[in-house]
Amino acid sequence: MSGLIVSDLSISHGAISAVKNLSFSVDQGQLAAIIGSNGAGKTTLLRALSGLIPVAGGGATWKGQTLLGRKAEDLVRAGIVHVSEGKSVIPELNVKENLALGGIWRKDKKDVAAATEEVFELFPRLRERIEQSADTLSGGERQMLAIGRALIARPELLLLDEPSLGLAPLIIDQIFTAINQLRHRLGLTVVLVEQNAMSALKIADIGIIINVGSLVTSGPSKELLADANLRAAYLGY
Amino acid sequence: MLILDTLLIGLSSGAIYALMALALVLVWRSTRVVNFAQAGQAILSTYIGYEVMNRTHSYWISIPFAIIAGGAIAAFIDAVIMRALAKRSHKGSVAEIAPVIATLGMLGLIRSLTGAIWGNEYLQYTSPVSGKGYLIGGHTIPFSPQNTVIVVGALLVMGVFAVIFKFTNLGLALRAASFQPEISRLAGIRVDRIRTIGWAFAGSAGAVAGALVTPTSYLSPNSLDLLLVSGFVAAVIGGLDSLIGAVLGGLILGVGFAFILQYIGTSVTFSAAFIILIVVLFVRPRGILGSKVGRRDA
Amino acid sequence: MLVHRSTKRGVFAATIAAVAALAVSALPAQAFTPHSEIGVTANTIKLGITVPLTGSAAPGYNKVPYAMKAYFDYVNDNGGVNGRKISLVIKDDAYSPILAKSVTNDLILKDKVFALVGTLGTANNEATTKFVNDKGVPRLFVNTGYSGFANAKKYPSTYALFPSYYMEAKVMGSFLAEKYAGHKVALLYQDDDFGLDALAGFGQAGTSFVAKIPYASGSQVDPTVIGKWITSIVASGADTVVVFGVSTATAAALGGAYKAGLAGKIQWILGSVGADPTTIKTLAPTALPLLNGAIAASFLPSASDANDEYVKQFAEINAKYNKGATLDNNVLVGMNAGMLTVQALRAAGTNLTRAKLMAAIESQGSKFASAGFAPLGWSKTSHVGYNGYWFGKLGADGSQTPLDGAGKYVLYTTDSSSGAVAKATIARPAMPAKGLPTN
Amino acid sequence: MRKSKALSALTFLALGLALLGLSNFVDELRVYQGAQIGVYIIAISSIILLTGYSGQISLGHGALMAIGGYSAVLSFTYWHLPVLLAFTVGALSSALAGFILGMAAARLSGPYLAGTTLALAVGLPSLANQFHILGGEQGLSFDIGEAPKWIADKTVGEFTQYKWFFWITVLCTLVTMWFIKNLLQSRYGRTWKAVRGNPSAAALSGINVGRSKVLAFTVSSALAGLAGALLAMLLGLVAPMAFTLTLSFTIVTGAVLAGVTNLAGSIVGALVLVVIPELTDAVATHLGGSQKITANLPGLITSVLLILTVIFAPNGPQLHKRMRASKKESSNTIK
Repeated sequence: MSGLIVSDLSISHGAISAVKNLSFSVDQGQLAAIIGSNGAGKTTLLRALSGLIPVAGGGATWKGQTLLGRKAEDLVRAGIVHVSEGKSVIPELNVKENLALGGIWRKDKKDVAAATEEVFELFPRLRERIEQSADTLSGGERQMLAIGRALIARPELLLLDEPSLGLAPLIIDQIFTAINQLRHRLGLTVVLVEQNAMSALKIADIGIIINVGSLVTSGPSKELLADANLRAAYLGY
Repeated sequence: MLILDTLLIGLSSGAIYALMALALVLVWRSTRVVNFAQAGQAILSTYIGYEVMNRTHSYWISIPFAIIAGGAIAAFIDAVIMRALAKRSHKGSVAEIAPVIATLGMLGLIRSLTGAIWGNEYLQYTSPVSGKGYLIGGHTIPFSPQNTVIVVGALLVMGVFAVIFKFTNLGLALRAASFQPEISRLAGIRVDRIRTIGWAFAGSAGAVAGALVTPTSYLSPNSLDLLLVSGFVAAVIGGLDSLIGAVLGGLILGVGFAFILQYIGTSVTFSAAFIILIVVLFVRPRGILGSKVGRRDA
Repeated sequence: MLVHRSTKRGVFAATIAAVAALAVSALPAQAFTPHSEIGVTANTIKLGITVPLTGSAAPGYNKVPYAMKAYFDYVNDNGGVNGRKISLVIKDDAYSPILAKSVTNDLILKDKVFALVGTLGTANNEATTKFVNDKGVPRLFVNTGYSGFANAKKYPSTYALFPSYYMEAKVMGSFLAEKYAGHKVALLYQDDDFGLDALAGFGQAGTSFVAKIPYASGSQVDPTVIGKWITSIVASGADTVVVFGVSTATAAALGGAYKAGLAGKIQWILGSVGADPTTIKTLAPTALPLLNGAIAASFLPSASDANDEYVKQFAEINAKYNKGATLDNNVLVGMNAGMLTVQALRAAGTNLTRAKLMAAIESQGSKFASAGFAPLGWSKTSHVGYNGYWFGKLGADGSQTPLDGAGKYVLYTTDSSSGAVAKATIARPAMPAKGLPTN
Repeated sequence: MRKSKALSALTFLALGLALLGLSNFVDELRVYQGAQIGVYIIAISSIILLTGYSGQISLGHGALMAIGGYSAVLSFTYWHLPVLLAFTVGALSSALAGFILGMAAARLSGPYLAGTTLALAVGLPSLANQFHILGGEQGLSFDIGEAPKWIADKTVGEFTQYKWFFWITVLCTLVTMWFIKNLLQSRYGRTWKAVRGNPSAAALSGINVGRSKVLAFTVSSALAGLAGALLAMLLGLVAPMAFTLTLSFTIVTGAVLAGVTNLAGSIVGALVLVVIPELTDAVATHLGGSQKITANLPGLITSVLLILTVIFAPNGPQLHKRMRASKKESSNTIK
């Protein structure tokens, strides 16, 4: 079943082209890991897919509908939710308010309450810290809060940018386990951008490796993990 | 007696500064812009209130019209000018002063516009509430029913917006959008629209200020000029982010000003606000209620 | 490297821009007038005036130039001056000396006016003095009462019209001594040359005050400042208050006194600058009960005096030529200066030059017909205009009646130094027929 | 590097001589306006240095100009200093005030700094009322006299006082521009750029960010002081009314019109400030209409222009060009 299809996509920052003729596809329900070193264009790609920046050329569709030229806030309403890099929470607000933001635009308030409850079950620590302001949370808790807020929007396609950034290995494991559980339970399609290739590919169905804005290769994550050349060149171990 | 009178003078003019400071804080909270056009917008909405009063012969009926007009003017400025500005000059060293310049330009534009329409004459926008001080034990105190209206107005504006910010989704969206516009967009908030609403709120608050304050003097394209500076100073004293701070800042400025004039002399009139501001900022560089990240104290 | 290259480009751009700037500058400002005197042709005379048309000082005063222009238009429609029509270039200085300086440059160098008439403001006139002197441009009937401008040595081409603030204070001092001996008098004054001129005058007259309250110009709109005035007045125990301020300050003082419940408890005595009842009425309607019964100094007849021949004639011209402006003291000031200007131009003869204009004022000016009750003092050695005031009681309707009853004007005259104050009766030249001078 | 320095020195010299020469052939009004432009160039440069190069904001430069103006006039009148020395005193006094203000500014962030400088612009000039020696509201007059005979005799036509003003202003402006240009190429200039670009990175690389900002404020104030002294010369007086809030706003406006990161743009900004009122006045007179409209039309047009500029060319026309150029260069390096 066709989910996310990116074809021939190019994105530029001024005169610098950050993503060049990139093509890949992710089926519905799949978890795709996009792997690449710092500056490979991963974040730029996600920002374009979620409507934050314009593209220079090419196409991107979700379930047959184009993603391009639409506003970020409209894409959220269409089920495409982006958790941006660096603990996407609002430090000036408390935990409760940060979560409330995720469902602020939704009409079905009953379901918002239900979704919030689910988030608390998934991340019990958030319930403990509910009145605390977000800037007092630890890095892992912030990441939980950011993902939790995204879930309250009841996404179909979740775009996660570097959830492991700056976290301790133990916390990374927790977060990744949670992501894996989630997508199985909710049938989410997830695009996970990561530098931490091993952890990501372990839970991913497919892997997409990019370098300096261009596709290096893509395929089932097990195959990628098995390819010794790739491991040496891009996966970093 | 003199001390008490001076205090009352300070409180009644402080309430006026507070109202203007509230409007500035509202714009700052929703868009991180210091709106120098605020006094001008308040003038324009008051002129509209004046026109309504001329037709309906009622001060009270004119106030809601002025408030709506104030909101509409502000929303227009944000949607047409500030939005274009944010798109085009969000980066670089101009980013910080571009909004300042744009709002200064708006101030000039509104002044010239009101001058071109209504002339530079002084007009009367009068309140039926008496401006004569209360008589207490044979002594007329320098605090009148109209001053009471102004103080109540300031507290009401502060209260209404504190409730909106603290307890409603709209308030939550306003705060989120001002602190982290991009994350807010990714949470599904229509940030552009929310900012415009924030401006409209501020415009309405400014309109309340104009409508309540003008009856104590008169209406002309320049009649709220003094409030431009004192309102801003009051807002800065209060910490820019806090509604309570704006009111406190206004009162501190008013009372401080009154005491300086009474006990130091009138020759420091224009320097007094500067002196008070320096003293406050020396002790608290972010104002009395401004905190490091500009938090949610309503 | 990058830094270096861009600065070089910057210098280049700067050079181009600077040369372009001068190229623009080099364009001639205006074609040269083929007459022997600047601003005069066979059938036109060009005059200029600077006044605040915008900004906080504009209200009231912005009526003066248009009233003057209305009078000139009236004269032009009746044949002009020696066959020449008068045009008046009006420039807004927003009451800023910087702007006054640059618009005066425009008037003299670009518009090439023959003379300046009725330029307003003490500091503004000061700022342009050096240039006006250097160019020898006549500056007639300046709209300020600062005594300095009557100094013919320092301001050789400037002619004062209003009695000075110094004279006013002296006259008021002797009036107070005569009618309010034993009263406790407080003084509210503007803290600049306007007020200081008056303070010096009161000092000369030996007037003593129970309180002297200065205010900074522009601060009179602040409620805190007004509050301070009133507490000071009450604290001093004054029963009589003299106000030497602009209209907005007078209105603010009266309004503040009303709010403090002082109505009927204080006798107000208002200096001429801020005593236009029409303006005060618009500024502070609540002050009306206090205005009623206040005493004001004046040198022109009251605009409400429909029996005065000057007021009557000016009202007629105003109705026809001034687009429905209400007749008030500011309109009178504008028309009166206009009429004096026409007489000065006529007196200078058909071969009009700046030197002849100034000579004409010095030799014949004291005989010109004008609405003012005091005589005009222009001579070879003095550039003093009017030198006296009468005192009238204001009514709630904005009228001003002499203290001894309608039509019974008593004039107090004096000078800007140690001379005595004398009481005189009014001896004013008659209004020329139809308001058209025939001198 | 040395060769180019000599070259640009020559450019400045040639420019100066060309301007002085031209002054003999243009209308007196234009000469005065030329001097006005010079004053604005210096004042705008002071803002550009502060905002464009060091990332600080000031709405109170009018007050610093007042300090410069008053000090110059006082030292000229009471110490009988030669004019140029009096101007130097003005610049130095203003620099001292700027140093103190800069220390305070280093503690304050954006809007708080804007608020403080705004209050300063309103509060400081009227302090003149406090001290008798400053002449109160009326101010002090300032007449530098006519040009020396040995200069006046060697030029074409009448050597008016305005022409003398122009010559002095041209001299001061060129010296100032030369000074700033070299300053920006020096260590300090590079430091400011680093701080503006990324304060935390600059701090990490060992730059004392606070000191760098205070220095920028001090230099900027010195320039404002010089501009204030020159303005006092043009006006022939110093008075609180000459240094209003409007003046502070005007020069910030000029800096924005100039493109606030572009020193050469200050010429454009200054030119616009002088030309616009003239043009709008002409338009207003031409269109006629009621006095309400003619009186307010210039303000209306200027405001609209200001808003349009800040929206459509916030960095001034020059910077767009440079940005394009630098983009090209940076894309080259990536390849």
